[in-house]
Amino acid sequence: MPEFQEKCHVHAIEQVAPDVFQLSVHAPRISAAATPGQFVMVRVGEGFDPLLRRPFSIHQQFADGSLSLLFKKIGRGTTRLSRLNNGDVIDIIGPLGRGFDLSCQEPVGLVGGGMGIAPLAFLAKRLAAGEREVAKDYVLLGARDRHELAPLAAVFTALGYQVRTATDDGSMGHHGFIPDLLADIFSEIQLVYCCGPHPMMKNVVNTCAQADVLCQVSLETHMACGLGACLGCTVAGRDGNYVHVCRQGPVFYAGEVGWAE
Amino acid sequence: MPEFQEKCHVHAIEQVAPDVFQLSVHAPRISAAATPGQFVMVRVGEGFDPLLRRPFSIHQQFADGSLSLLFKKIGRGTTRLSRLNNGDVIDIIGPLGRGFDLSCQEPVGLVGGGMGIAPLAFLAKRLAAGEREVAKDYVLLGARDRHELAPLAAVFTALGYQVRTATDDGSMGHHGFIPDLLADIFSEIQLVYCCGPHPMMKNVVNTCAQADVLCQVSLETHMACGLGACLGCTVAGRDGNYVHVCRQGPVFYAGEVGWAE
Amino acid sequence: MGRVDMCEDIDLQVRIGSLRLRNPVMTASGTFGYGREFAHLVHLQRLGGIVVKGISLRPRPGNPPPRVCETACGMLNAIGLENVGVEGFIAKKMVFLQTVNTPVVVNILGDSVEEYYEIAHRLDGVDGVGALEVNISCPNVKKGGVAFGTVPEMAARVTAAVRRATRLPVIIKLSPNVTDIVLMAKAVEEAGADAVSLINTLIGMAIDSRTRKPRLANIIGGLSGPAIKPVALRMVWQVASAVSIPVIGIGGITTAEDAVEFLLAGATAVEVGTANFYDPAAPEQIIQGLKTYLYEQNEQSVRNIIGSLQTG
Amino acid sequence: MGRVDMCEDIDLQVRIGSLRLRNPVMTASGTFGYGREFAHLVHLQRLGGIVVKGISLRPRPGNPPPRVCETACGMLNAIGLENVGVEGFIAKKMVFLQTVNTPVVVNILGDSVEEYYEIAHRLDGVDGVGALEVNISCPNVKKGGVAFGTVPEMAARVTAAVRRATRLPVIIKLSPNVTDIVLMAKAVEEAGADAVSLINTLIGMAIDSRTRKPRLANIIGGLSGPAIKPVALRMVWQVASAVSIPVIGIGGITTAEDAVEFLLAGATAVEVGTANFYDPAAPEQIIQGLKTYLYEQNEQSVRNIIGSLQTG
Ligand SMILES: Cc1cc2nc3c(=O)[nH]c(=O)nc-3n(C[C@H](O)[C@H](O)[C@H](O)COP(=O)(O)OP(=O)(O)OC[C@H]3O[C@@H](n4cnc5c(N)ncnc54)[C@H](O)[C@@H]3O)c2cc1C
Ligand SMILES: Cc1cc2nc3c(=O)[nH]c(=O)nc-3n(C[C@H](O)[C@H](O)[C@H](O)COP(=O)(O)OP(=O)(O)OC[C@H]3O[C@@H](n4cnc5c(N)ncnc54)[C@H](O)[C@@H]3O)c2cc1C
Ligand SMILES: Cc1cc2nc3c(=O)[nH]c(=O)nc-3n(C[C@H](O)[C@H](O)[C@H](O)COP(=O)(O)O)c2cc1C
Ligand SMILES: Cc1cc2nc3c(=O)[nH]c(=O)nc-3n(C[C@H](O)[C@H](O)[C@H](O)COP(=O)(O)O)c2cc1C
Ligand code: FES
Ligand code: FES
Repeated sequence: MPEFQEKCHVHAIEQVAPDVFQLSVHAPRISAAATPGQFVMVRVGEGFDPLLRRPFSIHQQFADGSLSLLFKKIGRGTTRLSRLNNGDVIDIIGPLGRGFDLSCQEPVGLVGGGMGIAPLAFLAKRLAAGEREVAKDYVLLGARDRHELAPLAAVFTALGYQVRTATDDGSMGHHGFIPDLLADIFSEIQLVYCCGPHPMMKNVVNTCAQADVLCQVSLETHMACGLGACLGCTVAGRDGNYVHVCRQGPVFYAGEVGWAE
Repeated sequence: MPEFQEKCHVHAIEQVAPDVFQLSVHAPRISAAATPGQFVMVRVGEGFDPLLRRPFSIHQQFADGSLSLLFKKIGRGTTRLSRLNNGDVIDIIGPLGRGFDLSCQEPVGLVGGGMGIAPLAFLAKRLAAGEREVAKDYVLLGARDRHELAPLAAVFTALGYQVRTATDDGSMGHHGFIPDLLADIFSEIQLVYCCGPHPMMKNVVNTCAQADVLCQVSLETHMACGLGACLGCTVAGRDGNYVHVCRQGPVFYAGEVGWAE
Repeated sequence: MGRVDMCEDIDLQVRIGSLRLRNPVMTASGTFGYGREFAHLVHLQRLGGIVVKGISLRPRPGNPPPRVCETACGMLNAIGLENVGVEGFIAKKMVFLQTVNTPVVVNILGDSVEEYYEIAHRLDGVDGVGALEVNISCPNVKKGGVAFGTVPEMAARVTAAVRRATRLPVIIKLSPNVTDIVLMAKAVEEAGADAVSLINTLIGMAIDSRTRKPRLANIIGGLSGPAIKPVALRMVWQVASAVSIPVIGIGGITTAEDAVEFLLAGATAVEVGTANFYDPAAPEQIIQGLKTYLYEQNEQSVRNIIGSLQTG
Repeated sequence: MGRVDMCEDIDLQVRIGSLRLRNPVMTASGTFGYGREFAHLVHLQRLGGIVVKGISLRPRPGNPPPRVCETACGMLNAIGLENVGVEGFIAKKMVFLQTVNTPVVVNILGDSVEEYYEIAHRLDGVDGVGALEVNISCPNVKKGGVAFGTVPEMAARVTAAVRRATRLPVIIKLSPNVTDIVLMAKAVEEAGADAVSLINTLIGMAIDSRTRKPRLANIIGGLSGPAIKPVALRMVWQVASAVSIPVIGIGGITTAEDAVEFLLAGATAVEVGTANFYDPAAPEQIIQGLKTYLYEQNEQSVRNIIGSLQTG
């Protein structure tokens, strides 16, 4: 699969919620090759501190050669990214990794928490572009509060999905966690696409397993290269082996990886 | 002598010539305490790369609590500084070091080359603010070309000084070096204040020595602290000893330091 | 004739023992996978050489995660020498590398002198293998886990064993975690090494203050990246001044100027490591930058600048 | 009660032998002059302790310039131990320090065991001197210039001599340029050290590619700053796990989190070095940040977190 290192111009950078930013860049080759669930490695700044690139899922992909990332400011790298201005140039490598398996034609659930919603937007758009009836699919989204969730939920509603939401503070949708909403839809779907904080994904994976619904998860782990070279991005596989998230993932079927504490 | 560490707001940042910038900041305590020839240590950026502060002479000082620096973009630190925007905050320590000895009441010459002109502007203003007749003083300024020199020369002309210029390319004033112009004025002055590239200062110092004119020079050397703590900023003193530029200087009488190759 | 053309006339060839490199810029072990990982991003055939991830006799799973963390201008890794083993390497990884017209250096590691011998022996004669680089920073299990690379006699013994096992050029990769690296370099030179490469990573550690846990599951790991460049350069200079075999410089090299510093200090070639992670374009940019540097310095050949540091 | 008040109740006191510190944050030798240099910028009386620039028996002029250069997240220095000599120190520098209500640790150095003895003896009983920190990274001129700090027996001999010479607490400052720092720490513990501090600088080098000259007149110099923190932390953890005397952590400490990492690894106190240059506010910010950290971690005393790293 093709991969590119592109110096990209920033098209737009918008703060969509407190600490959450959407960054759009012109990256024609990466954009053209990307599939939902894949990620990019972004260089933050020019000096050697911070040193490593940061991994981000592709949030949206556009036919004009641009793509966008959705990220939360949590540390030094994301703080630098949040300060970018239109016209600035950033160095991005992608598209990387194995994205979602899109072969399921039956109704599916897209389940995302927090920034885990980022890759689901690209996924939702790609699914909607196909033959399927997305009105039969479900999108379950959770976040801290309505400020964070509302703008994201709108993306999916606009595509025609049935969207259900949950917030930690109850300011939008269900007051509580996403997995609480899963049981309701299990009878109507065959597969769950899931991305979010690890405890939530674990919960979703368990719930799916009990209901015998297939589940694809997109994992996060610390990455030095994103290219399969450093072997730093391991997580436990199913039977005591290790898998490399950047090449074998970031999307896995739940059964491919270990979920022990 | 008081010294302060201030988080300063950038008032203005202007490109005054190719690669030359004037940075104005609000630094009320540093500004109030500063005397001509003193310098500040500026932190460039937040991370640890680049790590050390950069030394810059105080170029202008204003009664409203601001001061300005004049710098040339030559490396990583100055490149970062050149990208500052109005309203950005930078961390500055100053005023540091021993400035010019202002006790001479006779006519003097201010001799500056390149960025060495920076401290002379502050000096010229302070001298002009005293009892003296600056119309009897001389200002000799040299730079690469008229783009770099013209805006700087204007500062001194406005203060009433007799300004003579030289440029490397002959685009303004004498086509050649500043020391060439010195002989003409030796009969009329008692002291030279000099700041510029080392070879030029050495030349000026020698010329002054031959003419028996006193000379104060402002030296540059690599500095880690600017505070007299690291002992990194040594240059050879008169008789095989070392002097510390940041505390004993940056301004010295020519005879206090060694001028050997 | 334009400047770019002038640059193209510049001779970048160097030799490490009998191994000829079209230019002195290789990629360092463990930072470039088995080459293929970078095939989309790098013109592999432009590199001076590719040093592959360290290979052991049998496959190794490596350490539990987390395995990497970022530090100031550097990173720590405790991969734990995960690799496919020498048979897996020959069967699965070498096949691709044989299609690339660039010298392949196989980095090898072992738990015992015998193991080093066996791997070296197995790789001898494998098509496309240009040299062996012997990682002696590994613990000697028979000597209570003391690293081979910290005791001159142990390092010499590994060197002699590998030397006997193969006709390939043998590069011994030195550990910087020693009091006197010159002693180590001399010991392996005497034991028959064709070249030395240095430095491997410095041993370091990082802690998450909030959880009070080490950031690496292995607690300690190897520090690499620009942070260690000054230490690497010092050691390369010391070693190059003391041995007569070629020295390969490694440690924090990102730019052509970095590479030049190592060449001036006496390195015949360099390996680019961690930089491949944050900038895969680095090795090719270094090669181009070397030409520009040599052109500006009025030198026809890179060999003219090797060891030409002015210390007078 | 507000959070700031809560923080004020937290106990930061630690002891290094018989030396009591109001908090564990000192300034490192050679990076804080003789204290006075920072008097306008720092509340000296808030510091845990001030370690002064290394003092020798007679004044030393130091090395020719250039003496410092910047590296990635660090700096190199080759000051050459310029100092006013022990008599000059007592006459000119101690006078000011006596007016500051903060423990003063005098860092000492010598060319021979005898010289260390003499300086230590001279400082014994000088008003205001709280402890001696013995820099053993210096060359032993009688042993062909091998650094005292790289040979356990030599380090032990210096320690024993200083121990005999003074009733002050004796802190031996270890060099990181060794294969096994635990060996060194144990040797000086056995020889009577009250504490060890580590690390001193790593030996490094930098070259100006354009001029082909070393960036330091001395060619090699000491690497310090955030770049070396992982190495320092690893060594502190190893040493603290192996000795029973207090360990003082040094190396790249800039923030409260950095200091906490060293405390968790087993350091009883820390010294802030190069950070004083780029941010003189660092030591005071660390002291404040330590309180906030302890408050958030629900700890009453800093002593509770010393060595509390979770490695299980
Ligand atoms: C495949 C993948 C896709 C991701 N997609 C998104 C996304 O779409 N939106 C988003 O906001 N975040 C995403 N993340 C997480 C994102 O990479 C981290 O938030 C980011 O690296 C934090 O960098 P920092 O410098 O701000 O944080 P710091 O904590 O200062 O970073 C220190 C180091 O830790 C690493 N790190 C810290 N947190 C994480 C994390 N959660 N996952 C991986 N590495 C981490 C950093 O990369 C860096 O090397 C993704 C992670 C992965 C692996
Ligand atoms: C007392 C004093 C006053 C100065 N006043 C001015 C001024 O008014 N305007 C101006 O343009 N420049 C001035 N300089 C020079 C200025 O400090 C350097 O140009 C600047 O530090 C370069 O930083 P850099 O990161 O861009 O360059 P780099 O070369 O990337 O810097 C690398 C390191 O070398 C040091 N360095 C590089 N060049 C010099 C130099 N010429 N002098 C001292 N250190 C250097 C830097 O501080 C840094 O530590 C002054 C220097 C001193 C000592
Ligand atoms: C993730 C990682 C894995 C490494 N694996 C190996 C290895 O298998 N064998 C080896 O000899 N060196 C290994 N190294 C060390 C590098 O080859 C190199 O010596 C070191 O990183 C210093 O160079 P750098 O600063 O350019 O990275 C590894 C380094 C890193 C960062
Ligand atoms: C400019 C400079 C001078 C130093 N002088 C001494 C010294 O005289 N004696 C000593 O024991 N250590 C000296 N050191 C070492 C520091 O005390 C400290 O051990 C080292 O810099 C690591 O800490 P840091 O990374 O916080 O700077 C010096 C360090 C620097 C940067
Ligand atoms: S991030 Fe380097 S191998 Fe996966
Ligand atoms: S710059 Fe540190 S003592 Fe002068």
